[in-house]
Amino acid sequence: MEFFELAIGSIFINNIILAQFLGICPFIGTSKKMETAVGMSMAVVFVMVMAGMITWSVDTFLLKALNVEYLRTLSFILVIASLVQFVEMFLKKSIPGLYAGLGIFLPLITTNCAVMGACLLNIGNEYHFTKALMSSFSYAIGFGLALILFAGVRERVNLGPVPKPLQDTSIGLVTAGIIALTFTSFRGMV
Amino acid sequence: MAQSLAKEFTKGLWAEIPPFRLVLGLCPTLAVTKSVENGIGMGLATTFVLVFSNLLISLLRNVIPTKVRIACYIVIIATFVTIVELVMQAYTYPLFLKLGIFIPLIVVNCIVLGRAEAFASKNNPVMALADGLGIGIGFTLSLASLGAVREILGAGTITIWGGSPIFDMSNWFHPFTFMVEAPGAFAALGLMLAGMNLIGKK
Amino acid sequence: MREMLSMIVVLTVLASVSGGLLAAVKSGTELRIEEQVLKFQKAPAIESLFSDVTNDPLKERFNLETGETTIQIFPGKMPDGSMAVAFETLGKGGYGGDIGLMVAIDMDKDQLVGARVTTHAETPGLGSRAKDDLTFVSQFNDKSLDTNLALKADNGTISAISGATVTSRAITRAAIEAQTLYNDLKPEIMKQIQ
Amino acid sequence: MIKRSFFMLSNKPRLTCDLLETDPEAPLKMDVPGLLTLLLPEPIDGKRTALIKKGDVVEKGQKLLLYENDTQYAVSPVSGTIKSIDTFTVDEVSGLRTRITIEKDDRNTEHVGYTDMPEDLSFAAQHLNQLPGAPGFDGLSRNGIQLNALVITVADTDLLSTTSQYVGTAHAAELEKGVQILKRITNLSKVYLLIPGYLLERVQFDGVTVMPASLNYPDTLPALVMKNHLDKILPAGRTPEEMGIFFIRAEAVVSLARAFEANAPVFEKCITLIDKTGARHRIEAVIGTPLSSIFSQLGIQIDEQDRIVIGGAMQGFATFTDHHPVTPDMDSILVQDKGDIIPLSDTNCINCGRCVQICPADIPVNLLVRFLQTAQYETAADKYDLESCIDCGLCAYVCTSRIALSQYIRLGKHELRKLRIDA
Amino acid sequence: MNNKKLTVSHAPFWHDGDSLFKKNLNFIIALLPAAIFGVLQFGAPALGVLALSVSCAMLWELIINAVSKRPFTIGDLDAALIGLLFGMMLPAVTPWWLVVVGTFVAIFMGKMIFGGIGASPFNPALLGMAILMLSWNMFFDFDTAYVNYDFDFTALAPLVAVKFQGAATDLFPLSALFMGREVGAVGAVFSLGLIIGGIYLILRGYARWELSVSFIAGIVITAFLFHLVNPESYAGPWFHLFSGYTMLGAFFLITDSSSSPVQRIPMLIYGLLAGFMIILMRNIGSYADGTILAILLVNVVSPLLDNIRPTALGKDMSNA
Repeated sequence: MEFFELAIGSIFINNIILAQFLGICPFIGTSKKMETAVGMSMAVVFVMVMAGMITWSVDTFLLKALNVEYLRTLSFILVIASLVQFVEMFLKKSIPGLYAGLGIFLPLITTNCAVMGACLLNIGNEYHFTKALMSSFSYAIGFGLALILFAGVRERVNLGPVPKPLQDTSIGLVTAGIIALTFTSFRGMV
Repeated sequence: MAQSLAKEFTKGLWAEIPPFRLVLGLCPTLAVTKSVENGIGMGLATTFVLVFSNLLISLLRNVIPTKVRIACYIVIIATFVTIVELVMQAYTYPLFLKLGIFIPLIVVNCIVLGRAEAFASKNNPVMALADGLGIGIGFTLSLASLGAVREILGAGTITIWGGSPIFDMSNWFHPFTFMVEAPGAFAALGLMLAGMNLIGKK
Repeated sequence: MREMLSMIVVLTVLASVSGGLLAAVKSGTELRIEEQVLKFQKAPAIESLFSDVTNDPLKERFNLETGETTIQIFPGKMPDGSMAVAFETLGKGGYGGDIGLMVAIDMDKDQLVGARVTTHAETPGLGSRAKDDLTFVSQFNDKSLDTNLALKADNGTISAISGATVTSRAITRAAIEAQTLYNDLKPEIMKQIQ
Repeated sequence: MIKRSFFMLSNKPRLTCDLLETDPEAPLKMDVPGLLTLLLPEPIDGKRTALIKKGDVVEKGQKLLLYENDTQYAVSPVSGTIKSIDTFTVDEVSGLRTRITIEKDDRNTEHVGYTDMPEDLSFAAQHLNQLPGAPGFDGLSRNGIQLNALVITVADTDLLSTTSQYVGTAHAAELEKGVQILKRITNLSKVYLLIPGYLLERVQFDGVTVMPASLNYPDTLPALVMKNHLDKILPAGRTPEEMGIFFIRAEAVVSLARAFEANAPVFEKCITLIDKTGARHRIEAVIGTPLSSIFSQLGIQIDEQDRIVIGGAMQGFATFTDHHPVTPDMDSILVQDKGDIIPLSDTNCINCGRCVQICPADIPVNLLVRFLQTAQYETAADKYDLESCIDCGLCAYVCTSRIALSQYIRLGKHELRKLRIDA
Repeated sequence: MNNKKLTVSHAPFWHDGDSLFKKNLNFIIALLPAAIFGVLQFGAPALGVLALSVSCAMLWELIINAVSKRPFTIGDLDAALIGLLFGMMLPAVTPWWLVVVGTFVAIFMGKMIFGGIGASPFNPALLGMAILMLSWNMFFDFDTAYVNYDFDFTALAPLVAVKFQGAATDLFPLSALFMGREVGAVGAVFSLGLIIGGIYLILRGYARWELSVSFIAGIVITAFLFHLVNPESYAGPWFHLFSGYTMLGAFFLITDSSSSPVQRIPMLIYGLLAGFMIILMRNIGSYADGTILAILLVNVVSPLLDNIRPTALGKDMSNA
């Protein structure tokens, strides 16, 4: 039950993009076409879960053990960057099909603050391992859900006669705001 | 020299002002601009990191091997971010609490890494310094102005560094709280972006 | 080979310089950070809980070692002469991180004086109500220590903030932890206060 | 004009084709005017020498070719002199044509005809393609087409017109003869007769499979006939001929019989004309007669801003000029008063979905039009079924926003072809 | 040859004569019974709110058109309809400035910045309401709004009462709710009038029955399940159906064409989802009446749902 509430909460109520403002750049950048949105969502689910597990382990077994928590920012970003590199190399060699789909999104993920943010939140909450895993996964699903819904609406909006100054990013942000507004529907459900 | 230096500095204030012209670094922009104060704080923290990482990367640009340059940039940036984090914790603790997770996340702010890669690694330290300072101050100004719009409409007042509000219309104005909530952040930034587009590039 | 070597050398040098620099900054700011935390997070909560104490709990604070962690104890002399202590516990599982709860306990009556939220990073508008709106935390006022401080939904006695069950639960966790801590540490605290 | 009905739960207007009178009168014969106009489907090419020129004397029944080796030709319906050859625009999408104007003279040419009339496809394509009813033999003689069935349509494809129904039933005997000739020309034994149910008893002969046609528009369009009667789905972007099914008007078959009977080409085209009051006239005019001549003989006044629609209300085209000539495929003429014309608008699609409900090809028109309006033709074709459109025009008929949907679709197909050629 | 200038356009040359003006006019006509009832029940202030709302909405559209140098579009009555719907969702005692700001938000944010009618993926009136309710929640509290009124029925907002006091109340007989004997928004209380208007629209073909029916089904099914589990705290389906904005939503808000899907199956899913969300929000969420946000939420899903569609004629066939 607790896990269920955590999942619902992280996906809908405290959606990592729409309520916590993490990962806005890829959210705006990869939502113009549905295909890219789906690709990015999958890549994020993949990387976020792995990064969540690894950074949790690094934090617990390395930083806390050595009492150097102030190196958290530094070590996490290095872990994520090398993880992304490694995943990219691994996919390229072993699963070319998946690489073709996710490949172009992987480098973008290094600077996706949603990944780093989710890892920091896990540590901040002092979750144990399974919970950290669960929370990373839920955040990633929330990211994907918001991104895909947004891409659907955005495709429609961009086909319309949006006034010139508002075109593209500007109207995209307003639309995202309205989607964030609709997500307030879930308030209070857990 | 002086002219091009001035150019590098001022481009960050208008022609390439983030996040309006250079649509990067949106997360902190949206998250911390609930008030002018937070906006300025975040902007200055980012400026600090930008200036020093730009300077250092530019100094080391001939030493850093190309293959591991991104890793090196990340190490340098992360170091300055952690310094900011610690210093803010020690000296401006309430602000640090408000900005929360977005201080460590400066490390993944595309503006910082973007300037390092696109500018600092190709230019001399003085230029890099001017660029970092310009972009940083531009970013601070943007955050402050967005913060001002949201705070005025959303709260009816502007308060900086505690004390009594420097601007107050709450006696007749019913605060438009939408502006300080998450949806309002997106909408306000979107509309300001449209406003900037309307004014034009020069 | 040379390239490889230079890569390794540069990265190692950078990393060690960075580590050294950070360690230096860290040690330079450590004390100051502690002071700040005390001043901005704990002081307001303590002042609000111990509004009518006759001593200065902040000045008289002392540390207690329990297992691997250290907790700060703030003793307060209640107007009726009884002794109370306040200390902070962390409630795990909020959305935006731990929720800090300052709990004050009357040591003579073994009952809660009250509780205040100190730190949180919850969604604005909902979770933050726990801190600014005192109706939720005032449920802890004068509760006896054998009360089940869990949420009603978890068979306890505390009603959740409507629409913020997760936040409420994190706070009750902190309160329950305070109960256990107090029960474990009571003799030690008594010793220290004397 | 059929208005939206007051109650419309299903949102689908019932558009039914016009019925033929129980006792149809013979068509009113139009006089042959002094000046006739013929259209050739290709424009004048200044670099090539034309085979015909101004001042040439032509005989009745003479084949007029613009350039050597052309497959398209016109057949002069009168004897006379060529007065002019110029370029002519039919509408924007179909592009430029060549117009040949002939001044009739009084020479008696009753007996000009063919010396030899073999019953084969190449002769038909080279000489009989311009018969009234536009048989389209040239399309069949193209390489790579494997025919396996013929469909003779006694049902009209568009609303208002009763031309096919009239010719097919009034000249049933000639139709039967024509079918026999057609079978020999095409070497096909499988022949279907598409005919509205209520006319079945008027046309009875052997050797054909009768398909009772629905009177609901657009059920008589080839793609839907194939789907409903022949159990064949026309793949998007293909023509029925490419799929081996040859659609031919009853009038073309009748004309074929007459031509073989007379050993000479025939020129009298039957036309249904709807005037401004909605009254129906059935007329017979020689191919090449300018419409203005027909209007003056019938006493129909054409004013500025009126609209002359050739070929049906749903699928035809509006002509620029009332001098547009009668062509072999002109089944109907519709004259609309300027006051009756409902203007189109440039409002956005409001997603009401009426087009989607009515579309016989199940195209998501609401999405398609957004891509067409932003000129994303390839996406429109790949994902939003542009090429499945059968051009029935119903979406634009019901559009609440009054968007020129058919125009966008036709333009889209046109641009797509250009893109594909360039690629 | 003297050529007359003829009108040249493209096929088809017929149109069934329908237009945006007629569609919107019919929506407005269908809304009138409920609007008139609201004015009779809540008096002159209700009329004031409706009139101000309609006129402001039209005025804002006019001004925005003029400023952005686009053709004037108030002739299609869309702004009037948005204004009327918006006004009907407000309490009768709404302050004037709230109406002015709200219609601006609805017209500007909900419609004009996307490029006018049809271009917005959200229902403008709902968007205006949602933003207002987020900002000035206190003005939408029906219990305090009608404190100066003297009604001959329970002057409590039914949904709020049930949410906080449990469903075991007989303060709100169904017949009273059905006939509009309740406090609430000007145009949303008279369920009977809204149903009549809605059925008129459906019969006329301006609203799609799929949306209304599935929406009502979603509410009834979800509410029934909740009621089954705990009848003490969760009210039954009929109560939910005739209280709050439900009926206005079922016939006039969810049927807004720009923001809803057009294919049949997506429409059914869309309606069910909206109904489900509303009951979820009313029963376990933090809002008393979730209609507005729930419909806005499914607006977001609508473009995705529209991808469920039949294969077009001859699409993707082998060239056999």
